[in-house]
Amino acid sequence: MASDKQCVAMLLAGGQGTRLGVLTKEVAKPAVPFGGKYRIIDFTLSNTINSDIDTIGVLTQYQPFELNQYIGNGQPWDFDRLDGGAFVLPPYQTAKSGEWYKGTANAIYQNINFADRYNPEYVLILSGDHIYKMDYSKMLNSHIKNGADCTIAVLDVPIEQASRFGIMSADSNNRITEFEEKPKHPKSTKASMGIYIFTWAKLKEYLIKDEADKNSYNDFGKNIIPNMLRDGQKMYTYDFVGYWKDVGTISSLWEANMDLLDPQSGINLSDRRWIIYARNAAEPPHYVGANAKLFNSVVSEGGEIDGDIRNSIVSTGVVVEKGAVIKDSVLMPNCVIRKGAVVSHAIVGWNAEVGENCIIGEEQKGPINGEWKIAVVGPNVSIKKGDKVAAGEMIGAEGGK
Amino acid sequence: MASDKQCVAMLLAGGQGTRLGVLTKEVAKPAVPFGGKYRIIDFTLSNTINSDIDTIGVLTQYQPFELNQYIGNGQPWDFDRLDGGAFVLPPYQTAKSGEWYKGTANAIYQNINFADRYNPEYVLILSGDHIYKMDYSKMLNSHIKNGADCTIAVLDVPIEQASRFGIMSADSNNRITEFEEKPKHPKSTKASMGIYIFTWAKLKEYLIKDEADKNSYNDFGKNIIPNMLRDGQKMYTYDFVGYWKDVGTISSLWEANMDLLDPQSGINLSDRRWIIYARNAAEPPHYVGANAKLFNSVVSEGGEIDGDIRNSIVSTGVVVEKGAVIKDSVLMPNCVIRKGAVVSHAIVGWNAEVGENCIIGEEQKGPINGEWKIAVVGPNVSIKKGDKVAAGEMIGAEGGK
Amino acid sequence: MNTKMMAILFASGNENKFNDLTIHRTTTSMPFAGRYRLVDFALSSFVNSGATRIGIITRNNYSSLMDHIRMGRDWDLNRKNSGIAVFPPFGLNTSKEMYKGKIEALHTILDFIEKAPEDYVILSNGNTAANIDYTKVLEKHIESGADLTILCHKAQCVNSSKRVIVGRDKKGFVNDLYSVEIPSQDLKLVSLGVYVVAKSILLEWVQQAYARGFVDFETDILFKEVKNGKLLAYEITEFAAIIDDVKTYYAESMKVLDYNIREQLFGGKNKIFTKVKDSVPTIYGDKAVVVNSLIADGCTINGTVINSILFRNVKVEDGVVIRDSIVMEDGTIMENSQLSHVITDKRVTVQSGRELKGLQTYPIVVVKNKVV
Amino acid sequence: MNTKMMAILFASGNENKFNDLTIHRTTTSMPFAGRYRLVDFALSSFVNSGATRIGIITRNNYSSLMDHIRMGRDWDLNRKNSGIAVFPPFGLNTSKEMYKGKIEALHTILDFIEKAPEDYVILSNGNTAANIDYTKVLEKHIESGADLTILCHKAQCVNSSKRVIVGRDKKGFVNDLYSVEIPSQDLKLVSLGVYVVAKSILLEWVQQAYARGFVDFETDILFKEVKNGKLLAYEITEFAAIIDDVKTYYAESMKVLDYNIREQLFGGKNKIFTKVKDSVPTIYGDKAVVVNSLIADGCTINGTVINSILFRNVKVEDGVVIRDSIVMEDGTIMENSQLSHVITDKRVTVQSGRELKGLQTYPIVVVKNKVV
Repeated sequence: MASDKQCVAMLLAGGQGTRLGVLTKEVAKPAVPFGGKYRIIDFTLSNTINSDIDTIGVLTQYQPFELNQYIGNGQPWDFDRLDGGAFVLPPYQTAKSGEWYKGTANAIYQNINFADRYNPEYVLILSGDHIYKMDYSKMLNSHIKNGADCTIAVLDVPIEQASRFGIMSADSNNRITEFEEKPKHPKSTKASMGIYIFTWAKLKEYLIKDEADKNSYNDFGKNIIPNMLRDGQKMYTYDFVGYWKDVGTISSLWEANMDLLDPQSGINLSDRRWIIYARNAAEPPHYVGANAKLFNSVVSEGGEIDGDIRNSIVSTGVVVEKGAVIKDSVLMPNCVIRKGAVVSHAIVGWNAEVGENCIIGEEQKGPINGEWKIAVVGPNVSIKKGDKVAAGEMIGAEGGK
Repeated sequence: MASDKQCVAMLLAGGQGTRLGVLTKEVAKPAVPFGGKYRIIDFTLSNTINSDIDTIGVLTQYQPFELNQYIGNGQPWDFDRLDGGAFVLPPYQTAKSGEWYKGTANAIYQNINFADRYNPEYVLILSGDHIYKMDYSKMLNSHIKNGADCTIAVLDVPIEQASRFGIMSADSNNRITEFEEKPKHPKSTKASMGIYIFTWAKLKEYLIKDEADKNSYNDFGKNIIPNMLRDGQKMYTYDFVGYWKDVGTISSLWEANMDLLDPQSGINLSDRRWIIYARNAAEPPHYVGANAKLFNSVVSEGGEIDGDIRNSIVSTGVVVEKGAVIKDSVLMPNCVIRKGAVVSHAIVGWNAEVGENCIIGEEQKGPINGEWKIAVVGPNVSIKKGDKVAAGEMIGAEGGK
Repeated sequence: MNTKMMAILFASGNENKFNDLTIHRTTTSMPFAGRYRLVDFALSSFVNSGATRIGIITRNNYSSLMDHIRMGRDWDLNRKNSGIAVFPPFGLNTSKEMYKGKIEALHTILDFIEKAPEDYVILSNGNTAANIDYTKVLEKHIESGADLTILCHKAQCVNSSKRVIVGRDKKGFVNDLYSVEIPSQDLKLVSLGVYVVAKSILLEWVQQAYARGFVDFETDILFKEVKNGKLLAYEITEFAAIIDDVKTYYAESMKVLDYNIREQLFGGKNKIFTKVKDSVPTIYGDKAVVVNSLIADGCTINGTVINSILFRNVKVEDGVVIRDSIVMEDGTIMENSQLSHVITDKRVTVQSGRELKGLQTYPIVVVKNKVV
Repeated sequence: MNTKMMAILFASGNENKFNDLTIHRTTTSMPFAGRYRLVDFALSSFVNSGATRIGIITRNNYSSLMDHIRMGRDWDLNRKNSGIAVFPPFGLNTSKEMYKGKIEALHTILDFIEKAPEDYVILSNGNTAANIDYTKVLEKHIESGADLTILCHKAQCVNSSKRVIVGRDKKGFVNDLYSVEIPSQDLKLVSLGVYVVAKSILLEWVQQAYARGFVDFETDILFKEVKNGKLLAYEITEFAAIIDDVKTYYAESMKVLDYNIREQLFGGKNKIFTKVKDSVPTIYGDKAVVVNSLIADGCTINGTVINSILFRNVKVEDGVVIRDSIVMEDGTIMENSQLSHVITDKRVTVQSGRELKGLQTYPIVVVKNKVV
């Protein structure tokens, strides 16, 4: 029924994302707001369509409504195609069985029929919690040129960080010779970005084998990739150069937001040749009042800004009243910061309200063991007048504090 | 984020639909082809949009891909709205739990959050396996006018059939006084069509109570409706007059197709004021060859017809070769009937092939105990040259016979 | 009788009074309030009030309007059974003559109006900016038994454009209707040129008037209907602007800097939709000073902006001072230049160190694509 | 260099040779093969070959074309970064003059072509019907090192319209190019008026020719380029039709009754898309007799149809005999009437008992909306 597609993308939108705490209590990680007007998933969706891949399955078993509604008919990303488009795919039952996604490989396994409807030659496997701009069509060209069974996108990381990643060793032709998941003594600095292109027929073979193996974790990094390597399949690395950030923790999510304010960081969203699309909020321009001070900050539409804002991200529809001070912080959509409140090194969730004279977070000189102590006010939370949220503290909707 | 909707529709697309046998082996029942160019679900989707309700959740846990792909961005039914649209909703996991749909009420219960995003005043509950044209907005007006908590669409059925349905007794104002599921001695001929409008706040209350009751079947007919009635909630019937057919069995599916050929049946698809939409197949007009005979039949696009066709439904892309005879049958999309084959009182599934001189089904004088003995060739099945499929026999893809 | 409305929008206007701001566009597609076009207010009001069948009657310069509207997707109007129908200035392909007045224009689309299933029609000029809930207007219209309801608001007639003044009795029915072209400081009840009328009545009026060679809907139909006492005046108390020259354009634009006006236009549950452009959020640099201004997405600001409106993708460089001005989309204001009471059209570049200074009552206009 | 293509479609043609079939439309929007318009074949071929940035240059009568295309959704062309751009006959809003030839037309949209990221351009006339895989053409074009590739096919020049004849050497390069207007029965290699060319070369040729006041792309550019030996002839061996008068329209339409021709147009994996109309399947009644005919959706047939093409929603009543005819959308052929070698345009009604008879070489045309 559907016409054939050269390549279909499958986005592993993952589980609950517990490391983001209150932010992912009611939405899946890819739906978390980012950078003033985006959601995390906007980056992979935009990369995919900009790479001329017009069919993507978003695999999730956790809180799919927000994603379903956000993606909708796919129009904001140009995914409203006659044939193809963006689909949110929770688990389902077949005539024989039905089960939840056991691991990344099992999630793809359960959706073999989805991909097969488009009869693709290649499948692109993506993660939903990375901030980056990447032309997958170049990676696909490299995959085709190498006649590869599998191509893994890799990033050159500092050797001291290498043991946090899956590390590839490759020969001079980029053919992978060895793969180690989080090695203690890394042999290379080529870290897997969790972005794979597989020749679909080959991947299916391994998914089916993996599913039959009762001892398998059904995971790409732990099972599929090592198995293919052991069998001598043609596996290549593809070097990615540019900004890339995993935003799986509060600290890294905050850092990636701050990177938008740093022209040196390499994440330039203004490039009209590679637009990051987002669903539009139908808000008027933001208004800057008589008492506002804005310094090295990003402000999105619909805001009413009358406070002092420094080195911060102010999202759509945010209100910052007179006398409020926002420093090094991320204000998520439609939050309200009342008079005299001081917000520093903090993330304020969507629809949250920070009462008058509250003190949220405190000045941080730098990360401790790589982690910043960021204060987080959860979505829809109200912080009462004069209350304090300490550095690194997290306040959820159920009162908490 | 979403704007408020007065009414949101929830379509219970149901389970495997085992009574349709091989036809629902790989697709959910609502995705089964009907009437030459439609799928069963086209009727409810079109009714919904024609009734000015632009948001619908299609609840299924069985083979969602076909439905997902068929519905796509919703454009063929005008569901590609900025806000709202058509969503396929399999079960999912929350932070606390995750489980398959236990019953019709549980399916809605698990999707309370979906409806809540649109903050509806009313919710319309639909089934996915009925063929009919109905303006739900009139039913909604009646619900509002009555200040009802629940309105149930009813059809006047012959008293001898009444014991097959849920039967309502109502007072002169249409307020329901009694409800009996499949009563032996029906007190009324008002049969429930499985179409309900609830005031959403009230339904939520009962869904939550029902979920807490461990002995409940979590079913509308068995639990929710009787419970509400017992509590004296304001429940009304809404009289539907017109063509309506449940196509849950092979016999009734065949009958409903045949009804399209009978101007007296009351199902008129040509009315441009109430269009039944379907996803378009991009096929050229059908071609009628030099040896074709066509008598009282319906033929869709893309066909190549050179045989003798009487009282039959010929779907999109069907080939009927010279000398083949098709009587009182339904040829589903893209099936091929080879030379000299005789098909009578049969359904030939999509992409099936009936070889030369095969004999499929046989002439039926009428139904036996209300059931026609219809021969069924399953989707993608090939019947070898000269083979026979008996009346009432069903042939699946795994050889079977 | 069903209580649904369709809408007819007249996309014409006083193009000659805009100092070249409308050389490339109709009044209806004039940029307004930082990210909108005037047409967005009309279309959004229609859609939010459930009127999704919309005919737009164009006159000249309509390609910028067409480009903005496309198939109406941004207003959720890309519909199978309703949506937007654009009627070009020529009724027939073979005809090269444009229609003369609203009566003739309506007459050429009688078929479109007649076939529509809706029983009521909104008629609207394209030069108004307001967020109108027509469901309330229709309710009042039906309840009153009026033949036609005229939307109006209390306003001064500050410029010399033609305005229609409405007089009404205690019950709200129109007992006087006349046009003025003389500026005045008095607050008067002014017609917005927006009407709600039953389809059957509209069709009859237009057929009768056309048959008699009449041209102008206001003077030839409405003024004469006053005596029958069935025209209702419906006063809009929220913000509503009629924009028909540079002076009103500037004055009404600046009003949007007022919080209450913004609330009236954008604050309710009925949103104003516009063409989506996928801009990035605005970036404020180390030297930005911004006071009492409306700033759209995609700007980069490193200078001073006071009491002004910046549309999308405007670049304000170091040392720039912009006061009491409107800078439209893609403007670049280069280092150390100064603007005061200026309106720059789309893609204008003001070069380094330049100074442009207009007056409150006579703002300077810099035309599209100019480098000054 | 990227190997992607954009496309430019010239929606013009010999409107004066169609006996009123084109009074309401351009040749490009002529109905063809039961449910299509000619433009569907061009657009579908572009899209199926990955050319999703398409400029359509219109001349006159373009509103039926616009109505058909809308935003291109039915061809999957409602795209954010590419899709369909329609250029109206006037380059500038202020100008009222139409362009004179393809060179001037291309010159007015140089900016559009230049800004596009694609490196190759398909130029196509709007009067052809063929299902073309341009990816194969481009492959050949690049491999050969040609400046421009001319798509052509072997055909007779049966009518007196201008046709360009292509001579080629053993390697397939064009060594002769000339136009004829004299009918002939010989099979000749005829240009389809469809070209593939590198963007950089096209831009240079057009700029050079425009600067010298040249008008016609074929005679002023291509004919002169023959001597440089870098024009490649690419022969289409599948069905391709050039339609430029009633005679060719009728003859090429009837060819589609041949199974092999249908296979070449519709049988492959590249589908031809068209505007979706949500018709019901066709209903054959008790008295239908249909032989060797192409029948679109939505028809109701109770009479005899032989060697004919019925478009959508045609009604054929009792006792009717239709032979060797084409009945376009919404036609009603009433009881006992007889048609032979007739083409009826959209919404024609033939009343009971009437007989219309044309000739193979001179089919009768009944114009749109007529009741005869």
